[in-house]
This record gives sequence, C-alpha cells and structure tokens, in this order.
Amino acid sequence: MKLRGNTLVGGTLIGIVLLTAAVAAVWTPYNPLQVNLRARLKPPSDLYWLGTDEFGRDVLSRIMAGAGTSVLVALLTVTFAVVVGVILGVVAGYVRGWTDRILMAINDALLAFPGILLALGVMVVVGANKYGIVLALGLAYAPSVVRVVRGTVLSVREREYVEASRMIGNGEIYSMVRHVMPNCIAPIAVLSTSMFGWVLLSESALSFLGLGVPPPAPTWGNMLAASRPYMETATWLGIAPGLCIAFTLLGINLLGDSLRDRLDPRMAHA
Amino acid sequence: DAQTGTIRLRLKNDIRSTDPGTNRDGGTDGVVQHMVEGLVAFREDTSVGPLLAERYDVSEDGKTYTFTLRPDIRFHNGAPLTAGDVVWSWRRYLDTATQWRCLPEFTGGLVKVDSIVARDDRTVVFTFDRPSALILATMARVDCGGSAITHRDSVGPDGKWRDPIGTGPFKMGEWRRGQYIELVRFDQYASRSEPRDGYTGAKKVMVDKARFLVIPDAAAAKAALVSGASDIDHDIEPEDFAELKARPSLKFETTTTMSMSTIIFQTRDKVMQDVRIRRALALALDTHEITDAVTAGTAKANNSVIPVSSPYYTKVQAAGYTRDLAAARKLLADAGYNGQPIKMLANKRFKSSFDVAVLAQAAAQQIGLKIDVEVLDWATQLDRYTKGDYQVQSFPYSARLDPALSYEMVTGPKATQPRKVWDNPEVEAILRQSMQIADRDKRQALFDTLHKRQIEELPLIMIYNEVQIAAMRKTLDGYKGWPTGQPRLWGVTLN
Amino acid sequence: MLSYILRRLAFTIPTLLLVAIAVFTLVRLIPGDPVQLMLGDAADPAQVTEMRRALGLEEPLPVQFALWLGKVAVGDLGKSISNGLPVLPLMIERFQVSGLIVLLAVFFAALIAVPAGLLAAWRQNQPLDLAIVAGATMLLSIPTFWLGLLLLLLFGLKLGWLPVVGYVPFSENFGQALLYIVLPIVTLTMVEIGVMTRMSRAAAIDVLRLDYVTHARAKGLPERRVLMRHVLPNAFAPTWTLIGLILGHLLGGIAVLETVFTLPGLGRLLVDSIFARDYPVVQGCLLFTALIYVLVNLVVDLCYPLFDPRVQAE
Amino acid sequence: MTTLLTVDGLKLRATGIGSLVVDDVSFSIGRGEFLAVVGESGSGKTMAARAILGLLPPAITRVDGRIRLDGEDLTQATPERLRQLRGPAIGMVFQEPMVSLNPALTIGLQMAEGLKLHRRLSPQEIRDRSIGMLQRVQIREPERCLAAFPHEFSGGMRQRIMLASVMLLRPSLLIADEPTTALDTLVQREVLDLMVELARQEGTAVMLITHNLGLVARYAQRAVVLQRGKLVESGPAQQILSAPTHPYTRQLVDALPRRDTAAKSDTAGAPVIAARSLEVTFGGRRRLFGKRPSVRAVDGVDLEVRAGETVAVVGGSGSGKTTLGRAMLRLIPASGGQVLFRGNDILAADRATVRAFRLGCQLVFQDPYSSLDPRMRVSQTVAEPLRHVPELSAADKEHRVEEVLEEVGLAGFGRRLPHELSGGQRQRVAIARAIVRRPVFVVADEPVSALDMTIQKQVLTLFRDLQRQRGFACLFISHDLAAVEEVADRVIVMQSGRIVEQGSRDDIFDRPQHAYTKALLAASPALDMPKPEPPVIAGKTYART
Ligand SMILES: Nc1ncnc2c1ncn2[C@@H]1O[C@H](COP(=O)(O)OP(=O)(O)OP(=O)(O)O)[C@@H](O)[C@H]1O
Ligand SMILES: Nc1ncnc2c1ncn2[C@@H]1O[C@H](COP(=O)(O)OP(=O)(O)OP(=O)(O)O)[C@@H](O)[C@H]1O
Ligand SMILES: [Mg+2]
Ligand SMILES: [Mg+2]
Repeated sequence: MKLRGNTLVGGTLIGIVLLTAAVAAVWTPYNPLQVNLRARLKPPSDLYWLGTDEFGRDVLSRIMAGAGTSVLVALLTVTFAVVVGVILGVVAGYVRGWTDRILMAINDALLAFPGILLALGVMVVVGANKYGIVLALGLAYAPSVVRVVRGTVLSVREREYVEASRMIGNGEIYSMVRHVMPNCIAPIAVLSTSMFGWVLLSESALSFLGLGVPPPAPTWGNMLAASRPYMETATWLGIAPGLCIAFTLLGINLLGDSLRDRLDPRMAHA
Repeated sequence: DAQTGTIRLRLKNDIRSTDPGTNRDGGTDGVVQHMVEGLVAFREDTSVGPLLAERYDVSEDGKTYTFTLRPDIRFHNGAPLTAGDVVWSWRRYLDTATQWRCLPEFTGGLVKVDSIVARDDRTVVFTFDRPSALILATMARVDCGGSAITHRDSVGPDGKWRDPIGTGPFKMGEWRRGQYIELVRFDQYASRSEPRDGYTGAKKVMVDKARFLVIPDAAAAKAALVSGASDIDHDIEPEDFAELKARPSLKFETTTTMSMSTIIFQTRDKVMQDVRIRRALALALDTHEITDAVTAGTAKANNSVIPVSSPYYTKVQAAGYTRDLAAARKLLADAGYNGQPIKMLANKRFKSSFDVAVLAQAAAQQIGLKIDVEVLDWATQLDRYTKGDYQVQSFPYSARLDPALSYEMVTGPKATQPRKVWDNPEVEAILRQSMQIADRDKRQALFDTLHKRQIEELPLIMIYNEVQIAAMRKTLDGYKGWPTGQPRLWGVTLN
Repeated sequence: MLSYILRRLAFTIPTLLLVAIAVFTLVRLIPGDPVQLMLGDAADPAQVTEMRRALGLEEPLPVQFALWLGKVAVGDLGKSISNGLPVLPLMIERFQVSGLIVLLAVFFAALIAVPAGLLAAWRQNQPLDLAIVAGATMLLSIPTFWLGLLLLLLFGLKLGWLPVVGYVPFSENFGQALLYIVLPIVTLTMVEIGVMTRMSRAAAIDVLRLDYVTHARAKGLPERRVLMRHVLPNAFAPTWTLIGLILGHLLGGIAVLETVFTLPGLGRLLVDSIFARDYPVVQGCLLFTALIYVLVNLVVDLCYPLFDPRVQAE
Repeated sequence: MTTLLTVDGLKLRATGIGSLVVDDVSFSIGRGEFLAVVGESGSGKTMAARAILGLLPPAITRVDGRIRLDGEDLTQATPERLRQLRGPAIGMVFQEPMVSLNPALTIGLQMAEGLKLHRRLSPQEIRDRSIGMLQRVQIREPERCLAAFPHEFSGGMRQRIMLASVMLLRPSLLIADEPTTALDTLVQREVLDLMVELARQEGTAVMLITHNLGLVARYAQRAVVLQRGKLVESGPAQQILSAPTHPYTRQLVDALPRRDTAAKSDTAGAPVIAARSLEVTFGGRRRLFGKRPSVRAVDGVDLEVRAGETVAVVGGSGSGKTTLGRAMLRLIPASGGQVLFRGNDILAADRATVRAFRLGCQLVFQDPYSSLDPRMRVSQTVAEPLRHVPELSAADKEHRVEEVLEEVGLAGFGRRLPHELSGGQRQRVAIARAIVRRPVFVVADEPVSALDMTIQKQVLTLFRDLQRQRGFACLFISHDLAAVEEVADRVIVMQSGRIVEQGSRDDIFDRPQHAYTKALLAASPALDMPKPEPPVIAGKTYART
C-alpha cells in the first residue's frame, strides 16, 4: 500500500510543522526577537543548534516562531484565492455568455497587476500586516485559479452526466456545485498546493524587491530573503528556512495527493 | 589599450538625467559631476573652494560676490568659457521651468538673487538681497549640481536639455538606459594646479573611459566585482565587507560621510510627545553597539546632528546618551507608559534604516517599551515623513555639508512644514543666527547650544554618520573617498 | 475564425479600459509622490507643488485621467517622470529582453515538465513517481533570487564560464548575447518546472485510467506510444492553460530574475517605476502587460482545439 | 480443431468489495472456433475477457487460475510479452465503444497505429486497408471518416469503427464484448459475417460476449453460460439453446422477448408530446480554414406520443434517432420545427414552462457510463431526481430509491460507484434514475442493449407496469427488434434523418411496406433462424448462404 506511505510521510511532515508552531507558541530555545550583537552569524553549535543570524538571533527559535505565521499566511492566502477563484471560475465557465465575458475581462485585468503593486495598494487599505499580505497575494493568485478552473469547467460541463443533471431538472447552480465542481478537483488541487509554495516564497520575493512583510516577526520567507547576502559566508541562514519550506511543501503535496486519491472514486479502494 | 583604459564603476540605479541639479538623485549627481563644474566646489574638509573661479571676493556687506574665472577653460565642444556662459547658466537655473532643485534657496529661501552681471569676459558679479554664511556652500551643494556652468548648446532650440556640454574632465559618451553610461576623457581639460581636493583641485584623468554600470542587486554587484566585470563599487553594503575582505584581489577604502542614520519622533503624537518616553528609548539604546552592528564596525556612533567629519564636531558634540536601563525604566514608569505599542516605520531601500529599527526594537523590549516595526517602501515612508504622519521612524537623512544646514534639515515649524521634527521657535532663532554670521568661533558656540538642546529635547536620536566602504580591485590605484560620498574617477589609474 | 479573433480582440478593449482605470487610481492611491522622491528630505513644499504642476499632477484626477486616456487612444503613453523618455519605445525595448527569456524558459520548462509529469503519472505511487514529485516540490520551494544567485556564483564566479552581469542584444552579437541569457533562462526554467510537472502529472493520472487508454494498450501499443499519443494530448489541456497563465504572468514581469542577472527587462522597469512612483511608466507597463495577457490567452484558446477537438473556439 | 486458448480455474476478486467477480471459470476455444459467452448482466464476462488480455482494472485482481494461449501461460508472461501479443494475437473490442476511442485523435490515426506497429506496411497500404475495413462495416464516406474525430459519430458508428480497427489486425483470438449493441440488424449481420469470414480465412477464434441469443444461435458453435461469476453451463450452442440444462439457462431462453399479444388498446388520449417538422442540423461549424459541410441529422420529423403509449424508433445506425430524442427534450437546439409538450411549443417557451417540462421528462442516455457522475454512488445518482419531489420525506425517498433499484435488479448496489459496475448494471442505474420520479415522458435511448434476457425482460415488464399504472409516454429507441416487438405500441422507422415508415407494431412487423423496414426485419436474428453452415477452418473457402 504505497498510498499509506504517502499519507504517512505527508502527515508526519505537516504534523511536525504544526507541532512546531504549537510548541513555539509557548516555548522556544531563545526569544526569537532577542538581539545579541555579541553572537552574530555564529555557525550551528550546541548553544545555537541552527546558528544565529546577522543580529545574533537564534535561527532555530526563529524557525520555530516563524512556522505558525508562515503556514497561517500561506493557508489563508491559498484559501482565499481558491475559494474566490473556484467560485468565479465555475460561474464563468458554466454560465458562459456575458457573465463569462465580463468576469474574464475583470480577471484578465487583475492578472496584469503585479503582486508588488497590489501589495502596495492593499497596504494602504489594510496596513502592512499579515492580513494585508494575505489579501494582496490572494488577489494576485485568485485570477490564475479562475482561469484554470474555468478551463476545466468548460470541458466538464459538456460531459453527459452534467447534461443528465440538467435533464433531471436540477438548477444550474446545483449542477455546478454537485457535478461540475467535484470533477474539477485535480487541477485545483495541484494549483493550490503549488500556490502554497508560491506564497511562502513570494513573501520573500516581495521582501527581496524591498517590500517587507511585517518583520522582524520571523517568517520563513523573510528569513530566506534576509539570508541572501550571506549565501556564501553563512550558508546555514538560508538552508534552514529553505528546507523548512521545502519539507512543508512536500508534506502538503503528498498529503494533497493522497487526499485527492481518497476523494477520487477510482482510487478509493486501490 | 582600450580595455585597461576603461574603468568600470557600479551604480545602484540608472541615472535619471544628465541635467545637473534638476532631475537627479545621488547617483545621478555622482556621474554628472564628472562632466560639469561650478564656480566653486567642496573641498575634502567640506569647506568651499574655487573651481572654475580663480578667486572670488565678497563685499563688506556680504551681499555682492565677484567671481573671476580661470583663463583657458574650454567646454567639451571646444568653446572657451566666458562670463556670459556663467550668466546664461544661472539664468537658466533661476528660470522656474528648469526646475532647478536649489531654486528656492536663491529666490528667497536662503537669499534672493538680485542680479548676475558679466562685468567682463572673465568676471561675474552676483548681488543678493541679504548676506548669508551659506551662499557659497549652497552653490557648491552636490545636489544643486554644483550650480554647474554648461555651454548653451547643452540645451536644444526647444529649450529642452540634450547632453551636458560642460567643462569637466570627462565628456559624455554613450548612455544605454538601464545598463550603463559611459564617459570619455576630455583631453582639453584645464586642470587646477593644487592637488586633488574634494570636487576641486587637480583632476587628472588617467583612463580613456569611465563606464558606470547599473547593477541594482548587491549580490550581483559583488559577483561582478569579484569576477572582474567591474573595477570598483564605491559603496558596498557593510554586511558584505567581511566576506569581500577575504578576497585577495580586492582592496578597500572607508570614508565617513555626512549622511545620518536617525530615529525621529513625531512630538505631536499622543504617546511620543512625552519627552520621558523618548528619553527612555534613548537611554535603552547602546548607540555604539548599534553602530558597530549595522556598519560592520566601520562607523563611529554620534548623537549629534553635526557630522563627525565636520570641523565643528568637538568634545561638546561627542557628548551624547549613555545606556542606562534602570533610568530608562523609571522614565517610562514616570510617564505612565503602560505597554501601548508604538509603531516605528522603516524601509529596506536603505538597509541601515531597517537594521537600526530592528535593533532599537530589541533594545526597547528590554525596558518594556513595545515597538512594532512596519516596513514600508521608501516612497511611502518619505510621504509619511513629509506629512508628519508617524509615531517613530528609523530615518536616513542625506548629507548636509554645513552644520547649519544639518540643523535646518530637522528644525522648523510643523504647522507649515509638517516634515520638520524639531518645532521650537527659540532653536530656530539660534539657527537663523548661525546662518548669517561667518565667524567660525561664534558659530561653534551657537552649534554647541543647539547640540545640548537637541540632546535634552530629543526630537530625534541621531545614531551615527554613515560610512562608505569602497571595494575595488587591486589593479586600481589612487581612488579615495570623501565626505560627500560621491565617487571620483580622476586621479585613478588602472594597471 | 477570423471574425472570432476579431471579436476576441474587441473584447480586449474593456479589459484594457478596466486596467487603465484600476491602475490609474491605484498608483495614485498608494502614498508617495514622484516629486517628493526626487527632492527627498530637502523638499520645499512650494517647489514640490511647482514641479507637480509642471508634470500635470496638480490637476483633478478625472482630468488627469481623461487627458492621459485621450493620449493613450492615439498611441501616446506619455513620458517617464524619472528620465523623461517616452514610455512606449522604452517599454518595447525592455520587453524584447523579458519576452525572449520568458518564451525560451517556458518552452524548455514545458519540454521537461510535461514528459516528467506523464512519467510520474504512469508510475503513480512508485519510486519514480515519488522521486519526480519530490524533485518538483523541491524546485517549487527554491526562490528565484536564491537559485539565480547560486547559479551565478557557480557558473560566473567559481567556474568562470559565463559573464556575471550585463546584457548584449541579439542584434549586436549573437554569441555574446547567448552567453548572457543562458543563466536567466536556466533559472527560470527550473523555477517553472515544478508546477508544470505536477499539473501534467495530475491530468495524466486522470486520463490514464480512461477506457480508451486501456483500449490503446489492448492494441498492443508500447507504453511510450500509449503515453505520448493517447494520454498526452488529452492530459495536456490543464497544463496548457497553466502555460498560458505562466507565460502571461512572466511576460508581465520577471523583476526578481532581471534584478539578479542585471537585465534591462520590463519587469525591472515596472518595479523600479512603481517604487519611483513613475506614474506614466507604471500605467503604460500595466496596459502593455494586460494586452500581452489577453493576446497570450487568445493564442492559448485558439490552440485548444488542436488537442481537444471537442472544444470549439466558442 | 486445435485449442488456441484455455482458461482454467480463473478467479478474479474485486479488492474493494472483497467478493469474487469471476469464480473458478474454465473454458477453451479452438482455432477458427466461434464461442459465445452469455450470461447474466454483471456475471463477470467482461472481466474474464479482460483477464485474458492482462488488462484488468486496478480494483480487480486475479487470485487464481491459468490462461494459456497456444500453450503459453499468459499469467506468467512478462508485460512486454503481453504487449506483443495484444493486437496481433488477441484483439478485443470493448463493451463501451463510446468511451473506447480517444477523443483527441482522428479515426484514421487510431486505426493505423496498430497496423503500423504490428505489420510492415506502407502508409498507403495502411490507408487502403483502413478504408477497406471501414467499408466492410458499412461506414459511408470512409475517406472522410479517417480524418474525423470520434465525437462526430453516432454510437453505432463508433462501435463499428472500433470493430474495424480491431479486426484490421486479424488477430488469432478476437474477443468481442457485446460488439453489436448499437447496431441495427442489417449492419449487425454484416459485422458478424465479417467475423465468421475472419474465422474461416485466418483461423481466427472468436469469443463473442453477447446477450443476443439470436446471434448465439446463428453464429456460435459453442457457448458458455455465466451466472454470478460461475460457469453454469457449456456446450454446443445449439444444444444449450434448445435443451438448456441449468435452470438459469432455461430462464434465459424463456425470457426471450415475445410479442405481448394483449397489446394495449387505448391510445386515443391526447398526445403528451409531439414533434412538428423537427429539423436538426449539425456542423457548418467554423474551422481554421473554411466551413465544413453540415449534416442534417433529423430532417422534418413529425411524430406524436400519447400518454401510456410506447413509440419505438428503429432505424439504421446514424439515422438520427438519438438526435431526434435529444432534440425533443431540448437538449440540443433544433434548427427548425416545433416540439409541443401538452400543446405548448417548448422550443419557444419561457423558463418556467421549460422547467416544468424538464421535471416531467426523462432520458435514458444511449451511453450510460458517460451519463453517470463518476463521483456519485449509485443510490445518490438514483436519488437525485427526487430532490424535486418536495412532498416526499427523506425516508420516503430512501425507500423509493431502494424500491427502484430492486426493480431493475440492482438491490444491494447502492454504495457502488459507476466504475465498479458492469456495463449492464450501469445501464440499469440510468434507467432507475429515469423512472424514479415517475415521469410523464421518457426518451429511452437503447435502454436494454446491454442487458441479458432475464433482466431485459424484467426491465421491459417494469416499463409496461409503469405505463399501466401511471400512463407515461415513452419514446423507445432501439435496434433490438425483438425488444421493440415486445414493448412498442407503435413503431417509427427512420433512415437518414427521415421517417420512412410508421405504424402500429403489428402493421410494421407483420406487414412492412417500406423496403428498408423489410430489410431490417429480415436481418433480425432469431432463435429459430436457420444457422449458417458451420464455419470451416482456415484454408477452405467460405460460401455465403
Ligand atoms: N472496479 C470494480 N470494483 C468492484 N466490482 C466491480 C468492479 N468492476 C466490476 N465489478 C463487478 O464485477 C462484476 C462483473 O463485472 P463484468 O463487467 O465482468 O460483468 P459483465 O458480465 O460484463 O456484465 P454486463 O453484461 O452487464 O456487461 C459485476 O458484478 C460488477 O459489479
Ligand atoms: N456533434 C455532432 N457533430 C456532427 N455530426 C453529428 C454530431 N452528432 C451526431 N452527428 C451525426 O448525426 C447523425 C445522426 O446521429 P445520431 O447519434 O442521432 O444517430 P443514431 O440514429 O442515434 O445512431 P446509433 O444508432 O448509431 O446511435 C450521424 O450521421 C452523426 O454522424
Ligand atoms: Mg460486460
Ligand atoms: Mg444513437
């Protein structure tokens, strides 16, 4: 049963992340914000297991403290983008006609907006906090979901079982929700798990381009961006958050895949 | 050969224009000043000396300045420099359409220009409405483009700026937007005879060309330098210093500049208006340690608005705050501070702003002062600064070469100029005085008073003056930094 | 067909108009001011006003918008506030750099990712699949600036094979130009492989269990042919949508990549202009990207019937 | 006759459900032999056939048994070896032709690829052979067909294309899983003759899985009967049909459709639904270059269906029956004419009327598999129409669903998903869904094509009973003339989109007027038909009867 293996590995990885976040809420080896200018850029040692950063802050503590924020921001963003994207995408693809045209005109317009500009705009409204980031990135990613979902819906809605649903006298919305949406899961699953990664990273990309996410509260993305100047001299600074992001993503992907398989009628008993 | 004859210097951003003192920023000034020159210019010690002028005379009442031009100076197009060119250039600056940055200074801000007259081919007379100690310094200001004198063909028949036809040691070569701007040695340059001194003195060009490479990313710039794709980066990040020092092919030059890293307060804010809270923060900070950390040990802490490299920086100015957590906590308690969070704005465009904010936040935490750092893009922060809309900012001030100008930068009435941080009419009066008199000792006394009041009233915490670290390949000789922070590629050889 | 294309093109107009309105309001909504930035901490309020007036920024917003739109309608996107250059040629010049890199990178990424995804789906839940999924996930979790710098340090510095900064247009020196864009393309390719692989894997998994695949096998076709001939075209649709999206997204800006590799591309122009509050350039760039978007999507849609004959162009 | 294939003690288990779907089945086929596999719907015929090819679905595993082809044990063969055998050695025509053709590839390409792989032929030869084979299965304009995509064909046409593409390879063993369910009797006969010819000329062994006992009687030499996964009887076909020993076989034979002599008399009621000069045109659609010619699939059809009446539509494959049915339900736009539902033209009706119409009408899709949501369990699918019956309580609904499933012989299948069902089971789910709400008008498009005689009888009886109780009107589209004969009150014969003849059942069956009707009837295989002379092993000539 390979499937079990996937679920197990994925579950364990995500479990570790969540556990870390939970533990960090009550305890971290050091105060993640505590600057110690006498211990700057120390390589990993038994005092500082993952070394210290350019302000002498303990990397392990920051990784732990960052787990919660990073995952929360990513989760909220992806949820926002997927919920908005799926609803609009299904509506556009299913209803077609003018609704579709208007929605897609707006969507394409939004697609053209770079995350940076959205982030700047949103920050005016919401402020430079994590919800601002969630909103900005959510707005930046939702249009992609809309497009992908709409594409899938366009092909699914032509299937005979959707026709059958209409034949039964089911309303359009019901047919959409009950028959079209569940059968568009595969691309949405891929997109949303990938998006999870993008969000974790785009935070760092924004930061790289000079737009901060409320630092110095640590997030993995921020830590990654901040570590860049030390790529050669203090490698551990980038490796720690990088691996955290990678393993979280791997966990989510594995879990997502096995969840998908479970939802998938054909795999249910395999 | 041509290859060794080209020196390549890294720019962080593309220049904005080649029109001196108009559409500009620091990097633009640095490039343009290789091509154009003004009547006077800053020396290394931040005093002002003649450049195109052979000498200048100031009338008794301090309102008339007579400049005598050096002979045999030629523009890049071969035309000789005459007093008429000076008048033409200044007329252009004083025309609002030119949008000269320093126009307000000469239309009443500092003084008002009454007339500029070419008495003969080599003599120009400026008359002002009142005397000021800062007229020459303002003329020399780098951000004013050094009030450079350019040939009238620099401007097209439509009145639009074309290319600078100046008198500088380099002339315009090729400008590839977003990539590089290349200057070519001007062979007919008439150099002064004194040794190189700031923007004046001898300017001997020992290379054929100077190419300013636009490399925005610090890491890429580092790679370029190490790989030999560029010869010099005159302003590397302190955090790269340690790493680059290990490279055998590189050498370094550090210079203390006059730009300032500060924490400014909005004294009208509900919380920050209490000087005890401001002082508590000041006492919580170890400015030496912060300076060390942020500048990789290159800079010296300084709590005074007067730059350490200024001749007016004395023992008095060296007296600042000493860390005292107990006193700080007591001040907070006295002020009745009960943990309300204070927002400190910072940006990442100027990395020191962010670093200082993080360190200040950590220090404040130790006395129970809760600071939230909000990182904005520079434009937004500047906007908030200009509007006075903030509680605390970690703010970088650009260089002012005269102490009076430094104080002028921070003081003023908030009612009319919300960006000013120090709103105290008494202080303003002292400042005004310091601007008018020329006597050095009298000015020093005034500045000492200002410093003491600044430490006491705490409209801002000055932390240190930026140090510029220039990293260059060992093949390059003769480069030297100076307090303006601008690069100079004359007197530099490539082996 | 032609009329369909024309109709679709006509629909770009509302999109562009929307973009125009949105971007115009947004860039002015965000705090900051180009003049203030230029004058910095020494700004004199009167002078700021004077310069804003000269730039036409003191007019009421609707008036500014109308003036701008009027000019845009005749193809004049105005001039950059930062350097006074006309926006349109500036953008086109910058776009050549970004466009080339993006097209090549996405092409290579698809070339690698689609077969990889197919292979993973074919061996679903087996070691090969796990390896591919893990690889794709790793690639998904490496930021562009990190990977780019790593490659730059490796090939530019350590090995010294490739130049580290700069750009030479193809029109000038083909060989040289190639050297300068190899690394950016490789970086971008690697960054984009992740999601494409996963998308093509997911789609292929769905297709692989359909009856016609079994039927293809019943004909005795070798697995390679089953995959390439029968699974690929049917599984390609979602990936194709995604490629369109990525293409559009990237063409609009690969600012990070361009910054790392010091390329004078459109992405950097846009980001720089945003930070400089260079309104005309930001507005122009966004209109331009939106247009590209719409065109890319049009091409994507027109290509659909190629691999799914049931889908008609409307 | 040498033995080609031996299946010995085959046991297949469905992993999810845990039960054996094929339980200890053994049989063999000789070269050139024509073996019929008959049996209950869901008895494991398809699975047994797929086991031979080594292409079982993932959820089904072989737990025991040997399969030998020409002495070679296929259960031990490497995947590569199996692959080599598929196509030239064993060819299989799948049960559901609608979903067995790749929608993205042209017919020509799909036909050519097997040939290209297994035979050394020039492209021209491949093309010629493909065209020849398509002609043999009576596809008109085969050249054009090669360049077309599957969705442009009717169900029967696709089935023929499938057959053609498999037979093109002349395999030594041809497994045909219900290959003629969507074919009219004329084409059906042609196709089976073709198989016989193959058997004669090439020594091909044919394993024909079918419900049509007429076909068995006419073509098969031997037959095996399966019931619930077990082989219950085997022997010479003639013998099994004439003297069945096992009770199930007997039941099968007895269930053969007979004309219901007690035909309902009163068909005088007002028409529930009527079509007036209905026209449907396909195509004329834009392509990259120019327009393609349009197809008039329904051409001026007038028809009426009264309450309690069953009107059967018969006609050649591709004659427009499905299209007619769909157009009457407003599922595809009509290009002309009217559809009157209780007197209202629903093609021009407002939303409310259309909705009322929808609630009163149902369709049994020709391709049940595609019409079932792959994610919904059987009971959910069947319960769905009851959403719109507000007067029923949840418990009532559940009860009703169970009742209907029971009626179509699917009791206990409620938790299954569509892919876990056999072809006939899926078809019954579709029927159950159509009748659960007790509609007033049903279009049943080939509703019994995949059902064995016993179940078919059960379903047809169900239709009857419902009609008697509720008086619903039914448009019964079928190729199976026997079934039509059993249920229809009136019969409409279509050819190329037009009605060529219509009349009462007895008129049509006993006194056909139109030549086409006569030909259709004549080609219908029946149990008592004379058998063609036994096919002879390769080498000898085959004389047509
Ligand atoms: N994936 C599956 N999981 C569980 N049971 C299955 C699955 N596929 C088929 N079955 C069951 O296996 C049995 C045999 O199916 P099979 O398709 O062989 O029937 P069949 O004899 O071909 O019937 P029909 O004549 O209706 O096509 C059926 O009862 C069916 O429900
Ligand atoms: N989507 C379509 N595009 C083009 N032609 C079509 C389409 N659907 C059906 N046709 C054509 O319309 C004609 C009638 O098709 P229809 O499906 O109604 O036939 P049918 O009588 O139901 O046949 P069968 O008994 O084989 O199912 C056929 O020639 C078919 O090729
Ligand atoms: Mg079957
Ligand atoms: Mg049909």
